Order: sequence, then C-alpha cells, then structure tokens
Amino acid sequence: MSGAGDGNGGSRVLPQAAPQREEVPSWRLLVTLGSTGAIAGLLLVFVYQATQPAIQAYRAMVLRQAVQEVLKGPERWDTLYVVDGGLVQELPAETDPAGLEMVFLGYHEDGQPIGFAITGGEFGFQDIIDLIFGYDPGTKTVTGMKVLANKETPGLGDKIEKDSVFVAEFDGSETPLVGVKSGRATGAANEVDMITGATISSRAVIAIINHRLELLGPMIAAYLEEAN
Amino acid sequence: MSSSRLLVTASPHLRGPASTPKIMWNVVGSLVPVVATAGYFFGFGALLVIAAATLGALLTEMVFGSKGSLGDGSAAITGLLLGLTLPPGFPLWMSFLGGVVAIAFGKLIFGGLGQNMFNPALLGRAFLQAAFPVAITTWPTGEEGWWNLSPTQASLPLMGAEVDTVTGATPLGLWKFERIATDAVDLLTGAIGGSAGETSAVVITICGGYLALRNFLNWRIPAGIFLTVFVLSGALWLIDAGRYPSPVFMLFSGGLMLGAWFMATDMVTSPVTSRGCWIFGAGIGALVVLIRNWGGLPEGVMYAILLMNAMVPYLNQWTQPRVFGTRLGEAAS
Amino acid sequence: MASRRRTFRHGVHPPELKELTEKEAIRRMPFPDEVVLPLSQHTGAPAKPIVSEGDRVERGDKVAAADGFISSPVHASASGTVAGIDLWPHPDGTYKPAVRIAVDRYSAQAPRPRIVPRWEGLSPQEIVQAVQEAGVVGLGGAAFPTHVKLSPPPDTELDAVIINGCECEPYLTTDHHIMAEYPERVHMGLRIMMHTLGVERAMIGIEKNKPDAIEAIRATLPSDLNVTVHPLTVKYPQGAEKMLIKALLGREVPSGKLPMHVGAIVQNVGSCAAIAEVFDTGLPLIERIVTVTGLGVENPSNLIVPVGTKVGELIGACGGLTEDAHEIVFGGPMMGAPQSSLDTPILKGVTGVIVLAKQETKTKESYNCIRCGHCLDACPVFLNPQLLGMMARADRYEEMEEHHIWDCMLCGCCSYVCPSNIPLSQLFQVSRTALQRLKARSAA
Amino acid sequence: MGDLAWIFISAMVVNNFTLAYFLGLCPFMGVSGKIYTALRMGAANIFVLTVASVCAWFLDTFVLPYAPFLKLISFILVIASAVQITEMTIKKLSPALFRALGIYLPLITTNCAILFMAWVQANRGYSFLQGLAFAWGAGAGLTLALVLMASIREDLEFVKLPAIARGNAIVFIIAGILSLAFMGFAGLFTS
Amino acid sequence: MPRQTTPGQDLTRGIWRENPVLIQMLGLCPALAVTNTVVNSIAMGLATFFVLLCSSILVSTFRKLIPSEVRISTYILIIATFVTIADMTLEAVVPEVHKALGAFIALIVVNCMILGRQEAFASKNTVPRAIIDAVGTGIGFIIALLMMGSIREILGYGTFLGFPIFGSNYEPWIVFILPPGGFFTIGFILLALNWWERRKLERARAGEPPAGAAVERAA
Repeated sequence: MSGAGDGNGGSRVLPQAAPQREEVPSWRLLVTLGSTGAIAGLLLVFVYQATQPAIQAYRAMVLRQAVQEVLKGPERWDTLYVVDGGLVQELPAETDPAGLEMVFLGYHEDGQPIGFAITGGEFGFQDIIDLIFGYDPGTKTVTGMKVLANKETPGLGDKIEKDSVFVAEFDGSETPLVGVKSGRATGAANEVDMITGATISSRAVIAIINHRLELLGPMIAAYLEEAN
Repeated sequence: MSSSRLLVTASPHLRGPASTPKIMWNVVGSLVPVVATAGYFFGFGALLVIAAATLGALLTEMVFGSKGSLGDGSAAITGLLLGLTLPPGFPLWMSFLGGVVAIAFGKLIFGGLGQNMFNPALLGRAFLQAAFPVAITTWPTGEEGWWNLSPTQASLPLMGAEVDTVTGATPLGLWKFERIATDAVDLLTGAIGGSAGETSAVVITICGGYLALRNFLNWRIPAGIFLTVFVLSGALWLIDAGRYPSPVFMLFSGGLMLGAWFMATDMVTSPVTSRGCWIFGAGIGALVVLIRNWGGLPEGVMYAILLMNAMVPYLNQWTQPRVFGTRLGEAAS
Repeated sequence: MASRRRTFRHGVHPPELKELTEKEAIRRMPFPDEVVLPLSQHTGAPAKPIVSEGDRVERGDKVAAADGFISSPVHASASGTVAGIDLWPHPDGTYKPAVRIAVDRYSAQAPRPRIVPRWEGLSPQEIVQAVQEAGVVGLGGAAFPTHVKLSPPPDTELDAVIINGCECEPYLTTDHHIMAEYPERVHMGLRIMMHTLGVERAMIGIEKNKPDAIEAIRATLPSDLNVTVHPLTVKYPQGAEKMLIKALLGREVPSGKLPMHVGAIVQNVGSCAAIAEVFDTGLPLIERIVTVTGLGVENPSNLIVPVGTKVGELIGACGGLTEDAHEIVFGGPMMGAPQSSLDTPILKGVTGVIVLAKQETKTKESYNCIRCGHCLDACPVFLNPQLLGMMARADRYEEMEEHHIWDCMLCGCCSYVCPSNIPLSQLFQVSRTALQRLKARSAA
Repeated sequence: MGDLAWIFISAMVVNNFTLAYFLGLCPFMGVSGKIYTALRMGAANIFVLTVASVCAWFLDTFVLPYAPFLKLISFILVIASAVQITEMTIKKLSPALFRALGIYLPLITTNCAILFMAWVQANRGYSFLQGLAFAWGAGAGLTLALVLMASIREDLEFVKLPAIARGNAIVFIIAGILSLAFMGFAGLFTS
Repeated sequence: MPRQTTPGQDLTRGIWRENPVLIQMLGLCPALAVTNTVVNSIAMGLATFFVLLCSSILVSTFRKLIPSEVRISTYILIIATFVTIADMTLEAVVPEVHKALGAFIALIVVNCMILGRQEAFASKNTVPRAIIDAVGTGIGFIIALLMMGSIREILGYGTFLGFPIFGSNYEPWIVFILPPGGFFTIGFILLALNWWERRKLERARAGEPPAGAAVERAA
C-alpha cells in the first residue's frame, strides 16, 4: 500500500547515508561544499541584481497607488520617519531606515499639505490585517482607507477590502471612528456602518485606524506646529 | 418434538428491552415537539428547511448506506438535527446539500451507524457554515406572516439569492456585537431570532429530559455542560457584568440547549464511561464559554462539540472504570 | 447499618418470570428407565469409574471415585445394572464419558443404610472427608467440590460464612423452595459448616422477592448461633459470590483471588442443605431439586430429580413440551447452557431446566455498536465490555487480557442490556478460549 | 504581553500549522497512528522549533541585512545543522531522551513547519520573544493536531471502513473535519 | 535503480503510476496550501518543476564529483539556490502571484519530492535520463496540483482560471478555498482513485473481457 509509510518517503532519504567504502579525503568534501556554495552565491547575486529593480519598482508602485488612493491624488508626497516619538523628514546620520516606521505627507499642487497616509496592522478575524489610510489633521477626518493584505473569510470578512460601500464609508469620517451596525446609524459624522456578518473584521479596521491615530496623532500635530 | 428442532443460542437467553432502532426512533419522536415549536415561531419556511435537510440525509443513507439502514432511524435524527441548526430562511438546496454531506462524510465514510467519530449533523452544519457563511448567518426578522417564505429559500441549486433580505439578529449576536441582552422570558419561550432549533428552551428541555429519564441519553453530558457554563460564565459575570453576559442568558441563548440535550449526547460520538461523560460535558461547556466570550463567532456550541468529539477516544482511555477487585489505575493498560 | 441498601453497584433488572413455579411445592418425580452419570459433573478432575458394564449397583453406591483432591465421586442415583460406560451428550455441548445405569423397574429404590455416623462427634477433617465421599458439590451452578471449600489453607483467616439464597437468575425457584420448605436443613448444614471451619459468624442473603423464604428462615433461626438474615435488593447477579460479599460485608474480592482472601466463604443454600442431608439420611448426593419451567413446558414444577435423569424424561414428568417449545436451557436464562439434545442428563449442578417458547426466543437483529455505554453501567465487575467487544472482533486477545478479560464472570449483563444485540458475553467466552490456546501454543 | 499571547494562540489554534497551513503533513500522516509516538513527535518538534526560532532570529538580525538573497539557504542549512547538533548533544547528555526522540529528529529536518516558522518569523519582523512565542505556539499546534489525529486513528482501528476509504483517504477526510472544527477558534482573543 | 527502465517508462512513471502527490504522498504541503485557484496551482507547479529540473540537471552532471558524505547537504544547497532564484524571479515578473503563494515558494526547498528524485534518480543516472525523469515527475506534480486547483476553484469561486462558468449568480462553496476544503478535495480524489482501482481489480477478477473483445464477438 502506498500508505502512511510512504508519507515519510522523502525523509527516508536523509538518514540513510550509504556506508562509504573508499575513504574520501576531507579536503574534497570541503572543496565540494565550498565550490557549490560559491557557485550558488554567485548565481544568487547575479539573479538578485537582475530582479531587484523590478521588485523595487513594483513595491514602489504598490505604495504609490495606495497613497494616491487614500489621499485622493496628491501631487507629491514626502516620506517621514518616526524617530524617538517624533516625525522627521531627514534621518539623523547613520540611522538605518529599514526598521523604522514611515508615514507619508501628501501635498496639493499648490504646495499645501493634504494629509498623511499612515499604514497599520492588527489582528482581525483570522489573521493580521494590513491597511493604509489617509488622515487630514486639519479637519481630523479620514480621507480614505485601503486594505493591503488580509486573510479574512472570503466573501464575508474580505469585504473590508472588496466592498466599495464599506471602503467609501471611511471617506471624510471624523475621528475617532465608531462602528455601528448597518441600519442603526444616527447620522453622526464619525460613524462607520459595519459589514453585516463580518463585524469582527470591520471592527478591526476601525480599531487599527483609531489606534494608529492615538499614537501618531500627537506626533503629527507636533510636526505641523514645528513646520509652521 | 425431536431434538433437531431445538434452537441452540448462546446465553444470555433473555435480552433487555432496549434496542438501537427503539432508541433512535425515540429520539426522532422527541424531536417532533421541537420541530413543531420551531414551525410555530419561525413559520412554514423553517419546516421546509428541516424537511430538505432530512430528505438529503435520508436519500443519501438510502443510496449509499447498507441495506435496511434507513430503518435504524439514525439518518432521520441527523437530518432533523441539522435542519434545526439552520436559519429558517436558508436556501433549500443548501439545506439538502448539508444533509447529504452530513450522512456521506459524517457517517457512511466511516462505515455507517456507530462507527463515526464526529456528530454527523454538526459536521454537516460546520460544512455549511464554512461553505456559505453569508447565507447561514442571515436570520429572518420574523415580521412576515406564517406562510410567507423568505425569497432566499427558493433560490435555484448552486445559485445565490437575487434579492436583498432584511436580516434580524440572534440574541447572541446582539450581545456580542452590540451588548444588548435579550429578555429571559423570551429566551425560555422561544420568541427570538435564530436557527430553527434555537427556539424554546423549555420545550427542548422537556423533550431531552424525557430521553434522559428513559436512559436514551446520558444525563451526565447535559448536566456537565450546564454546570460548567453556569459556573464559568457566572464567575465572569460577577467580575464584569458589562463585558460578560449573565449565566442565565448564556444557558438559554443560542444552540446550547439543543446542542447539550440532543447533539453532545449522541451516543456514538460521546464517551462510554460516566466519568468520561462528565469531562466531555465540562469540556464542551468550557469551550462554549471561551468561544462565545472571546472568539470571533457569536456562537460556539457546534465547534465545541466537534472538538470534544475528537477528544472522546482519549476520554474513554483516561476514564476506564476501576475493575472490581483492582486498585485504581490497574484497569487501564 | 440497617438503612444501607444491601446490594452491589451496577447489574441489571431482568424480568423475574418466577411466577410460573413460585407456588409449586417440591414433589418427587418417578424413577426413569435409565440414568446417565457423566464422570465430569463438577469443577476439577473427572472421577474414575470403579464399576464395569453388567455390574449390579444399588441406589447410593459409588460408581466412580474422586481423582485427586479437587475432584468428586459419583454415586448411583438408582438401583440397576451398569449398561455401559461410554461417551454421552454432556450439557456443555460435547460428548463426555458417562456411566449408564439401566434402572431396575422392580427395585424398591430404598436407600442403603447410613454410611456416615452423626456429625457431632467428628473432627473437621473427618467431616470434610465425609462430604467428599458423599460427592457433594456446589448446587448453585458452578459445581465446585464442597469439601475443597470446607478445607481452606491453614493460614486463612475466615470470619464469616455466607449462605447464598439470592437465586437472582430469572425463572428459577429451586433455592426459594429449599428455603421455604426445608429451612431447618439449611440451618443444620450451616451449623456443620461453621463447626468445620471454626467460624463464629454467619449471614444468609436472600433477595427481597422471596418473602416466604425469608419468613421461614427467620422463623427457624437457631438461637445459639450468630446467624443473621439479610433481605437483599432484587438485582442480577446478586447471587454471584463476589457481588454477595460486596453486598453483605462491603469487601471486594481482589481480582484473581477467592472469597477466602477477604475472610469469607460462600455456600449456596442447596449445597448447604445437601451437606445436612448427607449426615441426616446417610445418603450421598444422588438427587437434587430442579425447577422445570418456561412457556415451552406444560406443567412447570419444582421436582426432586435423580441425578442423571435425561432431560426428555424430566420434561415428560412435567407434562411434556408445548407446541411452540423451541429452546431448552440448563441453568438460568442469563448464564445457562442451551441443549441440543433431549438425552442430556441432569447433573448435580443443574439448577433448572427452562424450555423457552418460540415467542421468547425470537432472535433480534444485530446492529453496529453505538457506544451507548449501557454495558459499562451494567457490568458488575466494572469492565468495559464495549472496548473488549471491539477488541474481540478485531482478534486483539492480548489486549483483552490487559483489560481484565479474566475478571469477567460471563454473567451476561452486557449482552442483556446491549441495544444493538451484540453477543458480548459469547464473544468473551470465545476470546478466552482463543487466549488459552494462544498461551498453550506459546508455552509449547 | 497580549501580543505574545495572541501570537501563541494564533499559531496554535486559530491558524494551526497543520490544519490551516498544511505544514508538517508528513509526520501528521506517518506517525499519528499511536498516541505515544504522536506525543514524542510533538515534543521533538517543539524542541527543534525552539532551536530554529533562536537561530533564525540571530541570522535575521545580524547576517541577513547584508545578504538578503542568502535568507533561504542560510535558514535551511542552519536548521539542518541545528537538528544535527541537537541530535548529537542529546545523545551525549541524555541517552534516554535520545531513545525517545532520536528517530524523529532527522525526519524533522525536512519538516516544512520548521522552515515556514523561521521564514514567517523573519518576514513579520518578530522580536526574539515574539519569535519564541510563535515557535512554541506552532509546536503546541502541531502536537495538538498530531495527538487528536492519533486519538481518532487508534479508535479507527476498530472500525470497519468501507473499502474505498481505507488508507490515506479517510485520514484526509478526518483532517478536513478537524480543520472545520478548528475554524471555531477564528477571531479568538482579538475582539 | 537496479532494474533498467526505458526512457518512456522514466517519463510516464512520475506522471501517473508513481504520481508524487496522489500516490507517494510527497509534496503535500504545497499541493494543499496554494491550490485554491488554478493560477496559483500552475504557478506553484511551474516553480517546483523549474527547481526540480534545474537541480536534477546539476546533480546528475556533477554526480561523480560529489562525495556521498556531503551529498545531501550539496543537494539542499543546490535546491535552495534554485528556489531562491524562482522566488526572486516570480516576484519580479508576476508579483501578484508571488504575493498569493507567499512563504510556500520558500517551502519548495523542503518538498520531499525534489530531494527524493535527486537521491533516488538524478545522482545515479545520466543527464538526459535525469531530465526525462524530472520532466515526468514535474508533470505529475503539476497534474495533481491542477486537479486540486480546478476542483477548488470551480466549487470555491465558481470560476475556472477566473472565468465564471456557472453564471454570475453562482453561490460559491467557500469551504473549498479554505483549509478544510484542501483536505476534503484531496480526500475526494483519493476516494475516487481507490474506487477506480477497486473497480479495475474486480473487473480483472471477474475475467470480464475487454471492450474490444465484445465488439469482435458482436461483429
């Protein structure tokens, strides 16, 4: 039977190093492994070099699209870093940007700032939800929201990304947001109608935005004050 | 009379009054009042849903089951129970499909009656929940007339509903998402939204109690469930009454009554030992409290029972009775 | 103490069905034309024949001698001529060697003169000797030689003799009538046993469904002995030794051990009366009381039957079989053995003959185990028949041993309650045989 | 702290490695026949996962920023060597433990759960403690799945399955049912 | 390979009779985890195919130079290299698919099937035969993934390769794109295979004449 025994088939190859008859000098082992490693390394560096531009370009494009969408088409934007509880545009010398949190400040054509695009992620119904949203510090409103990654239930929880009605709820909502059951809205400007049957996922989106603003709101205010 | 006419069978020559079909048909019989109550509160549509699920179960048993296995009544139980866990406006073809899946993959694939490891009705329900999460969480508001069918019900096989339905909310959903508690009297009588079988706790308890009295179900399982749910949720409620619902609400809302009396007690998928049954019930109760209070779903009875079904072989092993004349522990291998 | 319910845990409540013979006084059946005396009527080694074909024997003569300590002699139950020593249908379903005696139609069948003196002057050893010589075995069914029970190893500390008057099997009324009609004999047997064993205390356990027996025993209770009568809850198998000890003394006989390990000795009322009879009449055990009952027999009765009477003749003495008689069982309906022939003889250990009518034996359809656990709640020794049954069907005998298959009493409670009609106790019996065979093979 | 708990719970039940991510299926199919072996396999897994998590954290923090393209190669080699070293160490220090876990350790090298754990830990940028919580959650989840499966399969030996369901088919169906049942844990401790 | 096999056998062996997923139960993790759509299945299949083919070529080319003490490490090194290449290439060329497959591309390294073919075949045979074997096994893997992917996408989304096949109003059986659906699908396929095998056996036992014979007799 091709049963459970074969389930280990692949692993079976590992422990059974065939008994070696003739002695192989250890230098040969080292040379073999070393040269394989070297070839592998060279090959990888080459492919890395070749693919990196396309990969970076794609990542940049994804980011650009997202920022465009949530800030409703800014002319340009600046990348700000979160350093020591404040936002800075210019990194101090010798700081590695890789591990730092970023927010994006978008501007109108006339140079007036539109708002900030902020990313965030928290646990939803099934796994972590990653999203980006635009925030106008002047009116304290959300300008747009876009889910970047989610593993919520298809057809239900994933409406947070795909349901245009739900996504549109966020445009112009005042913060902090409050989620309400659909049909129970009182008309307040900070209410967001949640998705029927996907309350947890909807709540998670709202919570992410609120939590990020709790943290970043003061920083943004401080940054704008300083800039003026 | 010549010797050759003598029958030779092994002892004992007396057999007790219980028989498997008798037990099963008694369960079916005691489900009838529950179904009737569901029909009373939820209208004709609910009865259609239950009928469709039962039909699916019976047809599958007839086609794929061993000969004459329809007569033992277990397929009918599965179909009725499945139907009772579905929302009254559920599309009929989905309900039928649930019955098919419940019998085919919940029971027949294991070799038929008595051999399955998981409660077939709950498996069917879990399958439907995973397959059609929207349809199965669409509850009617209960404002239509008794004969009015929900437009979703008549949708063609494989097709979804073309109309937007007005959905109500279950007491558990109301609590979970809006912190609104439902009146205890309504919970007891069944004048609430929810699955067909989430109806009158009183009727379900009477029917289950009848089965327990006649020893057609092990009373320790529902007792273990109710006790655990009451104690755990009571403790939580005392800690923070705003965050956690009252124990009475926990006991009488959702599918707990139906699950505890009729599904957890499915003989095939519950432990054989008395101590095992207590632990089994306690485990279900604890999981229900866990999922309802901290999980993403408003209701957790179904998953709690399925998860504990998987534990049954262990429970049986751990709770082997102490053989007469031995010290505890010697009994187990 | 008085308020404690005298019983054990688990067990079943089958219908009692005793009303057929409950009111029938014991009567004596006429001597048959031939008696068949199998050499193996008891637990232990078969007896060795000491007569040969053509020999003339008188009623009460020894025809086969005990072969070793755990063995018991066999005596002629009627005067006549030895017609042969050959294989004959045995109640256990096989053919076993038996001494056949053609009964002398014209004999007075008078018993031989007293062969043992009065017991009062005898030492315990002499009493044991006399009991063995008289071929007394347990009359409750298992037919364990009584003299073995009466001679426990010297280091055994006994503190109670228990007389088993439960008769928990449905249908049977043998012990019931012994107690109701011959209570003095029971007390005398008890007195002999207490003297032999040197035990000061005795208890008589009787199920509550025999009020006249309880009344009779109580009325004749000897005032000089420390004997108490205990009405017990009606439940099967109340009469199993271990269950009875549990009910009366609250002690559990350890797995694989005998009652004497907890200081008790249990004797059936029938055996008790038989001991008394040996010293009273001087006759060895050549007849016993048998309940012939069931819907398949015309006149259900309690009869005094010469050991070795063929079952066909016995039934004939009760008016014969009815039209719909279907199955004949020796013993009680729960543990008794079915008979395939009307020629099998009544042995010393046969408590009753039950003729089941067709409507009582209708076979029920068997289903898969639905794991209801009813068998666990029925098993008086707390086994897990459900698991054991599955193991038996999967031929996993060694594992059954780990799960205490040898503690099973084959009482049939599990089969009785099983809603799916799984023949559990039969499976266990078969598995035990298989297990013994396996062991024999591995030992060889 | 809540974060760590969630990572643990998520890897253990909500996104159970075996039942939601199909990881470690080889041992799941292969050694889930008996509870005892399943438990030992689970223990061996937790052990190796812990070692791998620590190694992956070191690599990700100190080496990979300079050579991201070596991520996979370094992970797999480090895991393989870690298993080897663990095996030798256990053999030296505790022959009893080695006898219990020994045969399973080499099997674990090609267990995708380990590599997946390390890979995801690195991708999500987990801290050292988060990584450990993730590894233990994953290990606990693998063990839970194995043990539940073993429990059912021990019982399954008494069942007369239909001919077409024998072998792996029924095991997959049962895994599917377990997976369905585990869906009940979705959203646990997030709301 | 003690028995000499023909190239044709080398090719077909992996496709059906010794199908790595359905018969040998190898590479189950990718076969279940990423087969919720046909596109993902194909992408995973092709990526695995690519890694298998390249590794087999390399391993059989240098099979005489690789000492057996370090052969496993060398194989893993080679496989990991090609997996990394596949990973980066996919991300550069089809980033959406790369995102959908996620960490499971990296897990090709521990796909028992690939290492198994190196150990069992490529390390003992000439380059052309190794290629044929890799192609056969790779196709077998892709077929298995396609079967899984088709069933799951058709039922789970009501589409095939993104095209709706039941009309727009189809109610998808979402369970099939969730993890339980993966288990159920492979369970169904194995049930069907078992049923097929048994039917074949029963027919053979019954001595039923092949279809051609019946036609002849009728003629």
